[in-house]
Amino acid sequence: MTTGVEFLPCIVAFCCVHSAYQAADAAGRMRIPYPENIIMVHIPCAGRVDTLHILRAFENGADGVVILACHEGACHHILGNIRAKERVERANALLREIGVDGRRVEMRTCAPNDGSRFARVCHELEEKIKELGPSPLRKHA
Amino acid sequence: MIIAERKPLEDIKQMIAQYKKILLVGCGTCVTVCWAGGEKEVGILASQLRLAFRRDGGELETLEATVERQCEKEMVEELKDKIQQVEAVLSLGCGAGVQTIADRFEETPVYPALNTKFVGMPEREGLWIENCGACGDCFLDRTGGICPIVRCAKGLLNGPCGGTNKGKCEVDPEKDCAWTLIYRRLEKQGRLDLMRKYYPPRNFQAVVRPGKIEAQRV
Amino acid sequence: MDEVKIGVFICNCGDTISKSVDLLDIRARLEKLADVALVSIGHDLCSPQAQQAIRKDIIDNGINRVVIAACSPQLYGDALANLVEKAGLNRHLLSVANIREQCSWVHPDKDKATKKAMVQIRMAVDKVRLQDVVEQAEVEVYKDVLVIGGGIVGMEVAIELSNLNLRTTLIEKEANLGGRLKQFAALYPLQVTPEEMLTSRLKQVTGSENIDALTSAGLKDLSGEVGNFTAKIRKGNEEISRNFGAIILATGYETLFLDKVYGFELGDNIITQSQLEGMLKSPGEIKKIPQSVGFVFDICDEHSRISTPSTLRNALVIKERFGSEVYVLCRNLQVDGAGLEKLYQDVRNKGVIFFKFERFPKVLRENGKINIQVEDLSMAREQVMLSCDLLVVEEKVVPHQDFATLESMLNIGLGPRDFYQEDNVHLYPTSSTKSGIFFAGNCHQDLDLGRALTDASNAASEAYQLISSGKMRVEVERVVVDPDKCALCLTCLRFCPHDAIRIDYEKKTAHILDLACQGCGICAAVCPAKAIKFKDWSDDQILAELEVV
Amino acid sequence: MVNKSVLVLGGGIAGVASSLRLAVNGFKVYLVEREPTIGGAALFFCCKATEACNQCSVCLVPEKIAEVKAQPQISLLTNSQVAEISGQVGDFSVRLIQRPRFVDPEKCTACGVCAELCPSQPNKAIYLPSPQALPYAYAIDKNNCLHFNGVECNICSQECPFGAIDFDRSPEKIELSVDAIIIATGFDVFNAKEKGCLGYGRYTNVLTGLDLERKFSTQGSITLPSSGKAPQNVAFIQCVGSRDVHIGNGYCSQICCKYAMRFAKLLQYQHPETKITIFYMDLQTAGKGFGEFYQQCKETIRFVRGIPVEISEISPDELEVKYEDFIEGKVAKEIFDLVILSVGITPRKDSSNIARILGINLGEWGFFDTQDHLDSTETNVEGIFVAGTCHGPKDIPESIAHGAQAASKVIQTLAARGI
Repeated sequence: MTTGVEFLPCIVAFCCVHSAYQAADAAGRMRIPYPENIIMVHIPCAGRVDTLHILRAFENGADGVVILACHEGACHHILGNIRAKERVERANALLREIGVDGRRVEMRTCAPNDGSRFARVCHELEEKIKELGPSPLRKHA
Repeated sequence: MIIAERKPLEDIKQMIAQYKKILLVGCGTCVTVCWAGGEKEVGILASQLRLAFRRDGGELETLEATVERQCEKEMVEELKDKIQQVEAVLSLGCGAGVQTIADRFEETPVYPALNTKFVGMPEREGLWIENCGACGDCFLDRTGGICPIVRCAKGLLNGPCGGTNKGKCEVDPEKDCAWTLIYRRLEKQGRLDLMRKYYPPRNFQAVVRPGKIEAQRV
Repeated sequence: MDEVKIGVFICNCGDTISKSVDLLDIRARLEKLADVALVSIGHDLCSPQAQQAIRKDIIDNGINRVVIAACSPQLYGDALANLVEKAGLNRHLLSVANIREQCSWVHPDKDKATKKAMVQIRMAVDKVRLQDVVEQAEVEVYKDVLVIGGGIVGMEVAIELSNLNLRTTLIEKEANLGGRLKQFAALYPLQVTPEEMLTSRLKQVTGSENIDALTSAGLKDLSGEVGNFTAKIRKGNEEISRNFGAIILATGYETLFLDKVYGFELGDNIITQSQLEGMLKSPGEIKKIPQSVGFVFDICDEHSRISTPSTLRNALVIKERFGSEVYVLCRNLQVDGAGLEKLYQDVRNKGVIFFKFERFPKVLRENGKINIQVEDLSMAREQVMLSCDLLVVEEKVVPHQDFATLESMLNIGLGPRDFYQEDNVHLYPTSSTKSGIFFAGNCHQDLDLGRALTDASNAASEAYQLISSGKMRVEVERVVVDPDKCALCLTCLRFCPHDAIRIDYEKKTAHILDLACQGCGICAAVCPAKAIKFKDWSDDQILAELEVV
Repeated sequence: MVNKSVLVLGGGIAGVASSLRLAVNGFKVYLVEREPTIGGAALFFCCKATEACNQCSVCLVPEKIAEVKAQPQISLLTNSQVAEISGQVGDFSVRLIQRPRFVDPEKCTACGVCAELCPSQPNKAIYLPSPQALPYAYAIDKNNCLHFNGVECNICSQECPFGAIDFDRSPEKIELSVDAIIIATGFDVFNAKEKGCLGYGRYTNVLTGLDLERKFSTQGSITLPSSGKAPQNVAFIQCVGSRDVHIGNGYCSQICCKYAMRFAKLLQYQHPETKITIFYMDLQTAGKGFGEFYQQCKETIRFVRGIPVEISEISPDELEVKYEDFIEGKVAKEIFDLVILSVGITPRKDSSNIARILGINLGEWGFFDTQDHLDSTETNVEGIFVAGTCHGPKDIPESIAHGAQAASKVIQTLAARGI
């Protein structure tokens, strides 16, 4: 980048305790580094995340939001991850209405024992948000 | 139940563009049930508006409240304190709710955030279907409890029209033909003779607006 | 409410965390936060001495909310909750920030790691500040089990439960117990005959005081929840009402011949596996001993565990009993069951000839014979014409017709191919989506006999584990509905994956069943009136956590 | 609380399932594991999910292990082996030998300081057996450790912040008295070198399914061992060591078709352009939801009936696979850059030893035999049960189910005898 100050995106990750939270632990135990600017909010199931939570994360200054859920077909509550996906889609639509790139919200999956995938997903998310640049929804200084 | 749906954000934004601080009011009855104007939707819309203003370089302050029934004067009374703090009100109630707030707080502009669509019922979670036209002269006794006035695309009282195609409507093949449904229902009840009867057209112009009903004293 | 006093206890894990996280800086910043009454850094919080000290600190300082910043709660979460409880606080008034696995171990840059650890601990502080108390209680439950279906699996379930000293009501819609086992001609690769197996099981069922077997009976209605179901059972004209702690479904499967799909119709010399089994069972029905018999399966991508064993079994019976020529035609032999490969080899050694096809063979009827034209892949794609007196075809394995009724009565879901849906296929293979209802055998997936018996044993012991003590521990009102806000919209009811929500029409509110609730929070997320509060993950808490962004 | 105790021999997923079922019902369980961590073979397997879960069930292992940790009724005896057993149901005497770990799992917090400082090369002598290990503590590999190989090295024991390391430990004898015994000693993976014609161990780019598990679980992806590039044309060869009476394994291993297809899908998920061929005898596609998965696999994976007879290396990146093409009726040759041998399950090499100590029978192929074919867990010795793959091939969910079944039978047997 030419701007001098490197953009450090702030990403809120809602992490299901049945998968992503444990995967993050696994990544830790394997000492696989990943970006530290990913704020992990842990939740009992991806289905607990409300569209409102996603919007509020942006209000508070997040550049991107991700729900890290169990793989399709592996949810402990059968459809929690599918519900989360629906809400991500709604949040996408609400952001697009505002004129913001819907790609700032997404859902990704990982298994509880897959630390390397967790770290990889975090890197990919950071890269993506870096590409999109700072959120236009951040509070004005 | 009254089914409503949120207006496009652009419309809402334009209505409240000149304000810095508004109150969003939800209603705890019909529009909560149809996911359009309960406390949850108030929160989401408030958040989305704040973000939208910020996106455009401005800032919007919001207050939120949800009353039990917006169409009751007494119930909107509790908004008094909050309304004094804001420049305008955005109602997430049906049209009746908007008007009740507007009547009670005449000095404050009240805007509708919803479009009130129809009287209907849930088919499954998140899907509502219109099944009553509130026409004022119920016809359901003759049709096995299926209203042809709203559920037939042509509103026929003497159906089906001849365009029925395998039980689907010729106007919208996605929809069931109301008169096929009526036939099946009456057949089950052994009342097909009702289908033979001719019903003269209804004069909707004779309906007095606004409607008014006064119940007998209890 | 009393003044909130939060104590933050940070673990240095033997001075290793401070290598990558500036704990002193964090302590200084935490001490400035509202409601934080105490911040302490320990060498290793998992040691008994340190835990003693924490307990003392909590009591001495009047701490009423605890944050522990240490390793993953997966490791010591329970121990820490116990610690908090021993200090006289509710175990839910604790929040753990994972600054080891999820911070110091993965972020080598000290400044950045310190920043992240601070964020993590602040989130925990903000969360615990708003945490409500959740009490635990013990609830009495019925120790009786209802087993629906009196086939071999249902009997096995009842016998095992009886051995475990639980009383069982076994209901079977037919007049006799035994189900499909009654039709089998042999049970290869098992050495036992179906008659022996059936007799031994019947003896155990009838000989047990713990088992009440009701034949010609069916379930009429079910209400209640885990631990306390009330079932109305219809037997003849009688109606019996009984209470159960758990229910096990062992309703088995049906088979169906799909002529449209298979492209030919049944007849005198084209019969199904079950018809063949009937014939082998009552030899009088066989008018003429077939000189040659063909078996065909894999007709419609069934991937069934049932076709291969039944074909091998019946092929062997025919070979042994009549000495006929036997051909078996299929795409793939499903030999992934105990002893099946061996059985296949034995059957082959006995002279049964196998053809594996890529394309479905042509079946032609001619002069009372069935001619099958098949490509023999082992002979370089040569077309072979097989002439048979009898052709035995596979049937499709389908759920029972009455599945749908039971499903709606019990309010449990159907999964792929309309079999019952398990809660989480690999996690709880015998549990339904609804707490206290279990599946055994072929009603939820197709299993060979050995697997079905293992499944039966498992379902029985799951039920035993759940209710045998006569009590269940439960978290009381972990998820609550505010009756003032509830609009009775039924949204939660429709979304709950575990059927744990009822409408209380007297109180005009939705009501969460504590025993059945599994704590996913989906209801709290979907409630349009925001009437549902999940005390461990409330909206306020999640939004407060998001404030740190 | 029940005043009964059970010895579970083997801390793999089946043994863990047995232990949990017993412990929850109030039994005292001694879970004996030869390795320094419980979890068994599947602990080192990888998740095979793409976007969807493909139900390999590997993630159940850490989940179940976490339950063991929370269960005070289970005593873990790792690094331990059975030396002698006597007695009968209701009163077995067991003598175990516990090899020293040299790290006290009660004190170790797995902070990792020791491994950071350990000077052993190339592999650290002090290591965490697995990220999900239980006990969650480091262990010392005596063969690698300088201290045990004539060097004055005490770095780890000096630097451990918790004083958890003690080199002066010697093997301990443990005497137990138990009411029943469950054997869940698991399996060995077929040694692919026994099929010399397939070139395993000779050709760098011939790997086994087990190698794939290891690589994916540590690296998250796979590259060609020869060049480090992503594989482009991969062959899976099924039934290596299974359904083969000539080598004494006349049974289907039951897991290989499934793992091969899952790996194939995973490879294509990571690199959609990868070409994959699976050579098979019969595809084992039964199991809930697996038929549907196979249908999806057919869209992008080539299935060829027939097991190749020979592989030769043309160059490190080119393996020529010779197979009988049934469709064309001739011998065909094709070049792949990576060949995966889908090795199956075999009985453990020490199973005859265990059978001798316990006095139980071995079945035809060397797995532990059960007494009555109606009950797949009871051995010929009353009070001794088998669980999991030591009884015959099983996948993870089936091993769990079988483990729980064995536990249930223990409870029933002891109840029936009034013990």
